[in-house]
Amino acid sequence: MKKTLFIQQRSPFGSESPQEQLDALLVCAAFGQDVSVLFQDEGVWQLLPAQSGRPLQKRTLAAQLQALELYEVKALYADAAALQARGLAPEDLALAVTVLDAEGVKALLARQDFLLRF
Amino acid sequence: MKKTLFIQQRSPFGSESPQEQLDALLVCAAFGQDVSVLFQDEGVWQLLPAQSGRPLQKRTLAAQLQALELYEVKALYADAAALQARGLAPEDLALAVTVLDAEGVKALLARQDFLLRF
Amino acid sequence: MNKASTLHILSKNTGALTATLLRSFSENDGLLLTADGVYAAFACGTTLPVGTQALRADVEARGLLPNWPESIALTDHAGFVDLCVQHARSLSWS
Amino acid sequence: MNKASTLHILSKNTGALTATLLRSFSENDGLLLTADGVYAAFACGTTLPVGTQALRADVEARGLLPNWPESIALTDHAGFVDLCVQHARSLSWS
Amino acid sequence: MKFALLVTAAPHQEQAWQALEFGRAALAAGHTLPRVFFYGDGALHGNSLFLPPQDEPDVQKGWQELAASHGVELVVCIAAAIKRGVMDADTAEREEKAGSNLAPGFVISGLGQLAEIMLEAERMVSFPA
Amino acid sequence: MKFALLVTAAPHQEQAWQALEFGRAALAAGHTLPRVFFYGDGALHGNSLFLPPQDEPDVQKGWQELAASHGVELVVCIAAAIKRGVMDADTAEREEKAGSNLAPGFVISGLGQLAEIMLEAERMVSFPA
Repeated sequence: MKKTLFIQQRSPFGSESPQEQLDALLVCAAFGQDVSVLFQDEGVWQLLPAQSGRPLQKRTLAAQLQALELYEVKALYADAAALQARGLAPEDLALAVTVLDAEGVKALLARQDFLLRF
Repeated sequence: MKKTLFIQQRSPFGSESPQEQLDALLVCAAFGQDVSVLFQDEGVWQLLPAQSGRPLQKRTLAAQLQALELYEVKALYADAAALQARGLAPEDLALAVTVLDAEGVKALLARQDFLLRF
Repeated sequence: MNKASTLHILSKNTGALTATLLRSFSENDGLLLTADGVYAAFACGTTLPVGTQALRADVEARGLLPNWPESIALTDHAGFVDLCVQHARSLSWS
Repeated sequence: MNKASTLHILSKNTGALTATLLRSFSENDGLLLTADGVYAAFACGTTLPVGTQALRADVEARGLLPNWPESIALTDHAGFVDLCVQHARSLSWS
Repeated sequence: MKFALLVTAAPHQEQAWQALEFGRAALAAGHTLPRVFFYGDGALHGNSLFLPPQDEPDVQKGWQELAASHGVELVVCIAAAIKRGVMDADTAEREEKAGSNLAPGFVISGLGQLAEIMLEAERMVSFPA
Repeated sequence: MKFALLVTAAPHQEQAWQALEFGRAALAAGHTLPRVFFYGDGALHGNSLFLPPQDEPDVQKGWQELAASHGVELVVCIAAAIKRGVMDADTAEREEKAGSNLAPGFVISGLGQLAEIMLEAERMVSFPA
């Protein structure tokens, strides 16, 4: 079973990347890959509660992230340094993620067949 | 006479912006605007000597910047902080630019009708 | 409301960009945070100028309203247009 | 040449990106600088891993050859392919 | 007050949407907006074959409506357009391409159209990517 | 070794050119490259109305040559393509658009084509913007 890690590095509304990466992840999961997600750098802004695409007439990425559990995607991680640099505590987040330090990030990368960060 | 400052903020080959900004500047000059250029942030990499688009089969932006003088565009500035952060000294540069500190940058902006940085 | 001043419009959030903006910012200039620029309100160690404003829709969409600093007023596109009229020129940072 | 290692490919030059890459870099991993990533060789206060390589064409085009650090070997696209074969996976940073 | 807008953001980027909202607000406040210049990735605004994601606003249609209601000229830079696959019928014919894809309401022209509007405009606001 | 490439950079970006050079080098070294998947702004690779700047290489043509010489499949993601103004004839007809602009040698399909090639590939290299 191929293991693929999707690294979400961008803020939720600044570009199409987060949505396009999530779409790719769901299809990879449907094709039987063992997928996981790491929120890193600006990507941790995707984890804030109370997001809504409505004021911008956009789809709400955060709502779709909430649905990941329904698709059996339970391996969700966040980079501790990214959270700390933005003053975010794990209990502030809308999603249950495992917070990883640098050693944890390295170990996570080393377990994968494929790494995507775009 | 309208005064327009073009702020070159990006590296020479990383995107189309530097070339497109230069093209816009030349046309604005041809239409009688009083144009000047400020190299800031990653834009100061445009000033290195020995650049050549040849290995990448691209046009050489630096060669076109050299030609600015022919078009009577003589108001060329570089942000001192940008040079310093990249270890570049004014004498390393391929173009004769006036180096500005923060006060100089502020004064330059305040003299313009239009400011472009893209 | 200074006729000789610049309205700075910040629409990205990188430390280097904000730093250069702040170094280029004159006393009577204005700052408007839009798009991802609204995250700059939470950048550790950065103090934004007094009078900075932000687009409400962009703050709200990103879930930043609950912790939004009172010192940064929220506005809309009509307010954005007014700011452009009040300042002599605008400069978009991205 | 470590079968379990990652080839990191850096193609942009921002301090934050390089910092996150270096924090995510394991001992036997490889680093290839391409496109604007080659400027990272000149970032003040940053030490790149031993064995880092860079694409020669990208270094040359940018006028960086005269001052290029000897510690960073130059390669071409054939070398890039070989690096991908030697490492178990690749990760593109941009 | 007379405004000019320069849009270098691609149509699916947030700044492109903001440019349209700004244009609407400026006209609603009684300002004039004779011309919007689409440059860089902004040239993609002129592509007629583009569909916005479902339930999301159609930026191109928004501009076409302002062009119709307020006579706003929508000028796409020719050099930027050609590099990004946007062509009017004349260019398509000259380059022997099978068809053209310039959206109604948009015109393709040179950078002179930007320089010219800057001479007239009291304010220029730029919407970069 | 069996490679798959994912290109999310737009054709006028340096990384797009690098993806092509990488593909050529991989094939020259005797590796196989069954499929390249164009996603995000990379979908613009499939636009037939695109012309590169004078004297600069034509990335699209380069891929078409590799498709012809080595059977490399050039798959453009349909969702990304539609958002960015790239349409094959079927989609253009369904959406009642005047024409299509998909370049010869490219096919439009879904993300399943990416997931599928990942199951086969020993290495995947990504070329983001």
